[in-house]
Amino acid sequence: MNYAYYPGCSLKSTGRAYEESMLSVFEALEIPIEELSDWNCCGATAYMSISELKAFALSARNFALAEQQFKGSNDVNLVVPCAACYLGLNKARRYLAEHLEIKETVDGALKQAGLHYSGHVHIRHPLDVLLNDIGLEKITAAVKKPLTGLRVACYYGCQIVRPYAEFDNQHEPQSMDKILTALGAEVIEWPLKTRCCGGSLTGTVQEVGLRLSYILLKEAKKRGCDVVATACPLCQFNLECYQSEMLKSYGEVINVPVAYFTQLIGVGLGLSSKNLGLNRLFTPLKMPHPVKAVQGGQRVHS
Amino acid sequence: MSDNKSEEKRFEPKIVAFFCNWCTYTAADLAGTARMTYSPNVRVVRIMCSGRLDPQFVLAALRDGADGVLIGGCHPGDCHYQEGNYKAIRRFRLLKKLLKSMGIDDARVRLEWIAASEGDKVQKVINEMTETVRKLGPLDLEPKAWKLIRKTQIELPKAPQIALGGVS
Amino acid sequence: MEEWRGWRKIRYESELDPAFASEIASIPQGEKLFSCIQCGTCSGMCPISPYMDYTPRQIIAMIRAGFKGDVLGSYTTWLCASCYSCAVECPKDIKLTDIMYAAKRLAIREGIYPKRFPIPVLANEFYKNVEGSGRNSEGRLILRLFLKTNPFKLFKQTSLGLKLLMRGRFSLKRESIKRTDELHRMLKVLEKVHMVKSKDELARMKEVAS
Amino acid sequence: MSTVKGSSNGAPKIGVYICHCGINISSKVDVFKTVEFAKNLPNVTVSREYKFMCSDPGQELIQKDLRAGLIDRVVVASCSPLMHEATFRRAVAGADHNPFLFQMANIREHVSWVTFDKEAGTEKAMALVAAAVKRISLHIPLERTRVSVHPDVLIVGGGISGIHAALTLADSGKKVYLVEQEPTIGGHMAKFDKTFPTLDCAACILTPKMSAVRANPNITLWTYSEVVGVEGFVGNFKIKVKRKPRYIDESLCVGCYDCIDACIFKKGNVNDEFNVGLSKRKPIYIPFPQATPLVAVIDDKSCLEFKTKKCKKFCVDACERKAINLNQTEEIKEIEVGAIILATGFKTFDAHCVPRYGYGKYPNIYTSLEVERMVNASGPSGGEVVLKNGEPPKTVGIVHCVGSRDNHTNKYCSRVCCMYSLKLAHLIRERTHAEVYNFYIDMRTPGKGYEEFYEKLLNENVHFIRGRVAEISDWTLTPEEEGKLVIRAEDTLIGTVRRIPVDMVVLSVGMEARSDADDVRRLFNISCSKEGWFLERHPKLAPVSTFTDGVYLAGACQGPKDIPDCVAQAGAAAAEAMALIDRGYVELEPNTAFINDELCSGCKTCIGLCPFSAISFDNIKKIAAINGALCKGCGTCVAACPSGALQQNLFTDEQIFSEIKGVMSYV
Repeated sequence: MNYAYYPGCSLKSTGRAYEESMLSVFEALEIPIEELSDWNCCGATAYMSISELKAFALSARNFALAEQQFKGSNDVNLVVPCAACYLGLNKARRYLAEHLEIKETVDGALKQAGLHYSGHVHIRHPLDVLLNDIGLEKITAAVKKPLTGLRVACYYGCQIVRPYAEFDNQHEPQSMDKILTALGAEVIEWPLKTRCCGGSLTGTVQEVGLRLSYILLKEAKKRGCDVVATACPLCQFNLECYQSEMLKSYGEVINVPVAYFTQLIGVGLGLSSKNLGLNRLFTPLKMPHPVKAVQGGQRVHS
Repeated sequence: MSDNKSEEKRFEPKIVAFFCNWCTYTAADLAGTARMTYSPNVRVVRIMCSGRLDPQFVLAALRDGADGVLIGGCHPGDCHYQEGNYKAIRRFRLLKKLLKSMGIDDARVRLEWIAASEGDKVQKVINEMTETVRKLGPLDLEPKAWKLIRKTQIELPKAPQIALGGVS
Repeated sequence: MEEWRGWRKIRYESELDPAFASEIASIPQGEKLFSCIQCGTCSGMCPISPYMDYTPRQIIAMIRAGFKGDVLGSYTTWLCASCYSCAVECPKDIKLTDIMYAAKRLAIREGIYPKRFPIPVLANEFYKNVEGSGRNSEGRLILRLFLKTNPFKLFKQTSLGLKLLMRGRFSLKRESIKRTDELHRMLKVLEKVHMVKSKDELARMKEVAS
Repeated sequence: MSTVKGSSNGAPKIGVYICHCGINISSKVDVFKTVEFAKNLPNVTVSREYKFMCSDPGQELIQKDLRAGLIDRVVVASCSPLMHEATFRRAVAGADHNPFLFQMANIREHVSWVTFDKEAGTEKAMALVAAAVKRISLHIPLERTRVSVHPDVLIVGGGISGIHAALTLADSGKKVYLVEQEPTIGGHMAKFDKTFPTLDCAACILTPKMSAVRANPNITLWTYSEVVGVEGFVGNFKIKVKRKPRYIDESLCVGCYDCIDACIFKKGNVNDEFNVGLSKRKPIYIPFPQATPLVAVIDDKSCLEFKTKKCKKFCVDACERKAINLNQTEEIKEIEVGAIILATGFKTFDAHCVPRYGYGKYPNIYTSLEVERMVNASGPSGGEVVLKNGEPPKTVGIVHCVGSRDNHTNKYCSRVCCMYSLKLAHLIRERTHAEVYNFYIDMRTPGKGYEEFYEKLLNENVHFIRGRVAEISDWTLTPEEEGKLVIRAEDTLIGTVRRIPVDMVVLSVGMEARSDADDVRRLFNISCSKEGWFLERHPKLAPVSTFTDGVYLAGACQGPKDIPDCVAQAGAAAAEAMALIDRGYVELEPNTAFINDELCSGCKTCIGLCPFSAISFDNIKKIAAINGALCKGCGTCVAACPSGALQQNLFTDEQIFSEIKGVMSYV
């Protein structure tokens, strides 16, 4: 199966490390993936608050392009790492499928652009692909430097599991936990896996956004995690980049590294920190020393 | 109340329904008590059990001008008479074949299992059925089908049933 | 605590808009808002409700009652970060997040929204941004946002900006797709259409009307 | 308005009566137009309308015309035949005419209540009237056959409903079989401590009834047993009951506990069903001290002897009366009864299904049933309300509507939770003096003394927060939340979200249909509502009857109910059964199949089809023969008869053909 890659705007700027690490991980696991050419904004959150229909149209253009670019395969798997894009595109896909009247209007718009979407695009999150298409065995087998002793707080955020629990449990998501455990990490039990980080509020109404991120980090830290693993560029940005602000506002030193789950996988697969964009992190990722190599990266869970 | 303004001219199909007394007819009553409005095109004939449904009835309905026929019985395993609905489904399959051979679109006859508590299903099925048949348009039997159907009275529907005797 | 500004809490029927509810309800599955039992699960699940002027539950009640001005003018709808925790836990399957969106769009269309509040401004900027080039240039977006709302804040953010810059995570370059013309033609068609009403919704409204 | 016209001799004289049903029908059907239409149908001599045909004056209209000889057949267009067919047949019979020269057209449930516009409604009504008129001309006088009713009654389920029904019937001298699948009767009520709103002790009012069951010579009590077969019909059911082996001879055991003390397991090693898993029991046990019958039972799934065959069997030696018989095997009892009462009860909602409430994840989150046991003096903690660490809680949160009023679990309100939550709040406060918070959506206390009880609680400084709990978790924001469970909910009356730290949470779980409800209903050939509750014949007028004559419902198997309602319904069901038995006979619908001997070719097609083996083959005449008593009138054989020799009374081919022609006569 070959995959189309939809970066979305963030993975080209603030979230570059996400793109770099994901692509290197896919390469290391020999998963063919190809960027969607001339993709456009998915029309998520902020845009949707102005015009839902246009938002759907924007998504639809991406779908149409994907079908064009991957004529060969009748079903296109569009890999979307950004949570906001994942939801935005997914929502559009569903609405186009379920509401004929919307589909018709959007089709009309696409025609203007000489495009057509016939409904054969699937929105896939890297977590989904890695766990369900590739599978834990293949990943475990590829482990070079198991994350033994690394205590990870898996943070899914909201938009990859809600509102459509496509590949994971809405209340108790497990996919990231499973993958990172397979890499030898020790995932901590915490109840805020899917609680909102504040999204764009940190940029707009900072006092609110900051508070939400702070609550997450505070709890994760209290439960003794070495790193918070995220699956969304905005979550990563909020949790990582405002820690100094938190110090100012709440007088609490957080200083917890916040990495993309793909970066952690990359470390486990022994990829170079440059290819994983680790150098882009504010708080460097410290591995517990010494890392004992364990066969297959499997590790008795404590 | 499915569609918009241009209702005046649209084709109103005539549909005869055979509902079993214990499940589907009761469900239809329930739909009533719950005031679930649905399209008025269906007229219900009550039979005690879907097992009583003689394919002749369906053909007769079509001959007498029905554009479609709906049959409702208890869910498999729920039959008030233990297994009448299984007999019904067997006859129904044969009936569909027969209709095909007569050049009648078999979407014009539909068999549904509707339990006494499924008033909403009665509403749904009747609305769907009406739409389906409306799309198919009025039933005009080809001459040959006409001949058949007249004769049917005596021979044709019996044919599948003899086959049936053995099955149960 | 804000000082008393002599506001009047009472609402006269003449001040309400009876059509408001069905207007909002006309989005796909919007009609579900009529089955709200005011249990407050949405507000309880919502991580942001503590900062809202009306809790999500109150918004539903106000929509039903026709408090159009109050809803469209409220901060609540804009503060919603669309994390969907309300929607998935609602015992009556009310898609509250979508209702918030509907309210936001209406507010923009009718120009009734907290004007100097950064969120709608961001939304507008983002919108223009994408309309123009088909992509969002994060750097420029943030810049514009601060200039429009609170230029002073910009300086507070410089250190963060620099940090990002050094790590190659920030640029003011204008991102754009190649075939923008194609995009513009496409979006132009949709200029007029605001909200697509679902078929069953139309049917429902007809029945209610008659 | 009415019309009377003479009719040519010999031809049937049909009277058509259209009912307005107040405005229920007339609002969507032009009654007068329909009367006009009916008047012009063939053989119709009288065509009238009336506000309420089912009322006495309405029925008299019909009877007058019959007596006056204006008509000899009757068509009433009103509600569903399932509603009033019997009524009008009685009316016709009352005027010395055969009740089966009557046909009903259902223009309420099937027309006025489901049709949007009046024109369409009227047209549909006319079609149905036309059909009835066409059909009635082909009706012939029929006689009902009488079958005697067996005087015994089967009651399934030994909870408070089954117990009360059994005692009521037994006191009236009826012989009752009470079948319970658990080793003891008592059901859920036996687990409760106090009962709302009077707070009298459940055991004190239940156990006397339980021993009364044991003592009553008219009651045959079969515990640890299940009904496995039901045949026959109203008045004459043949029942098969499976008696599971309890490996103890009931007639010998005196419930002395010696065997239990002697068991090789010194401590209990199996989750105790009666204490809903809060304590352990041994493989050989007596569910609880007041168990009825007070007889031990061996659970062969956990008994060492049955698992390994290597047990020292101390229990056997310990029993002086030699009551233990490890070779006991399951036994099938066959009985005949005239009536059946189902009182199979309910199950409580599984709190695991609401993950955000953390049941099973955090300790000290209990379901209401667990707390019922906890506050019960005979319970696992001897009546003490304690946390897992043995400490009494300082703050307790009671969460209402768990698994009720929620599209994701059960849409309906479970009716009892508000009241028992109030009761538990009171008991917990009484035992521990803890601060108790009730989280409710709406406080529902409709019942004698219920609202008063609510007010009492309001005055006991119990906290009431109107808001459905969003989440219960152990993540904390403030120092005082540390180490506590935090309940998050909006206080909707204040419009603010609150976080309330508590030591213990009680989840007020709703009532659900038992998981085996579907099998049971199939076994007894009745219907279930969407939620799985057994379906009553009519929600208001026949709440304890089912669509299967002779099968009645009592208690929570029909829907969520509290104890008083269960008892009331049990009484009602018993009365219905008594009425049936004391009448002594049932009249069967004459809609049975019959054979036209001349036409029968003897192909035997029908014989294999009849599920009731009512058709046999007459080897002399070489044709099929029908046993009218066995025929239930499904008509399957009729539909299959190749030679048209078989016909069904009230549903002959001709009658149905004419009905079809009728409904097709669109105007």
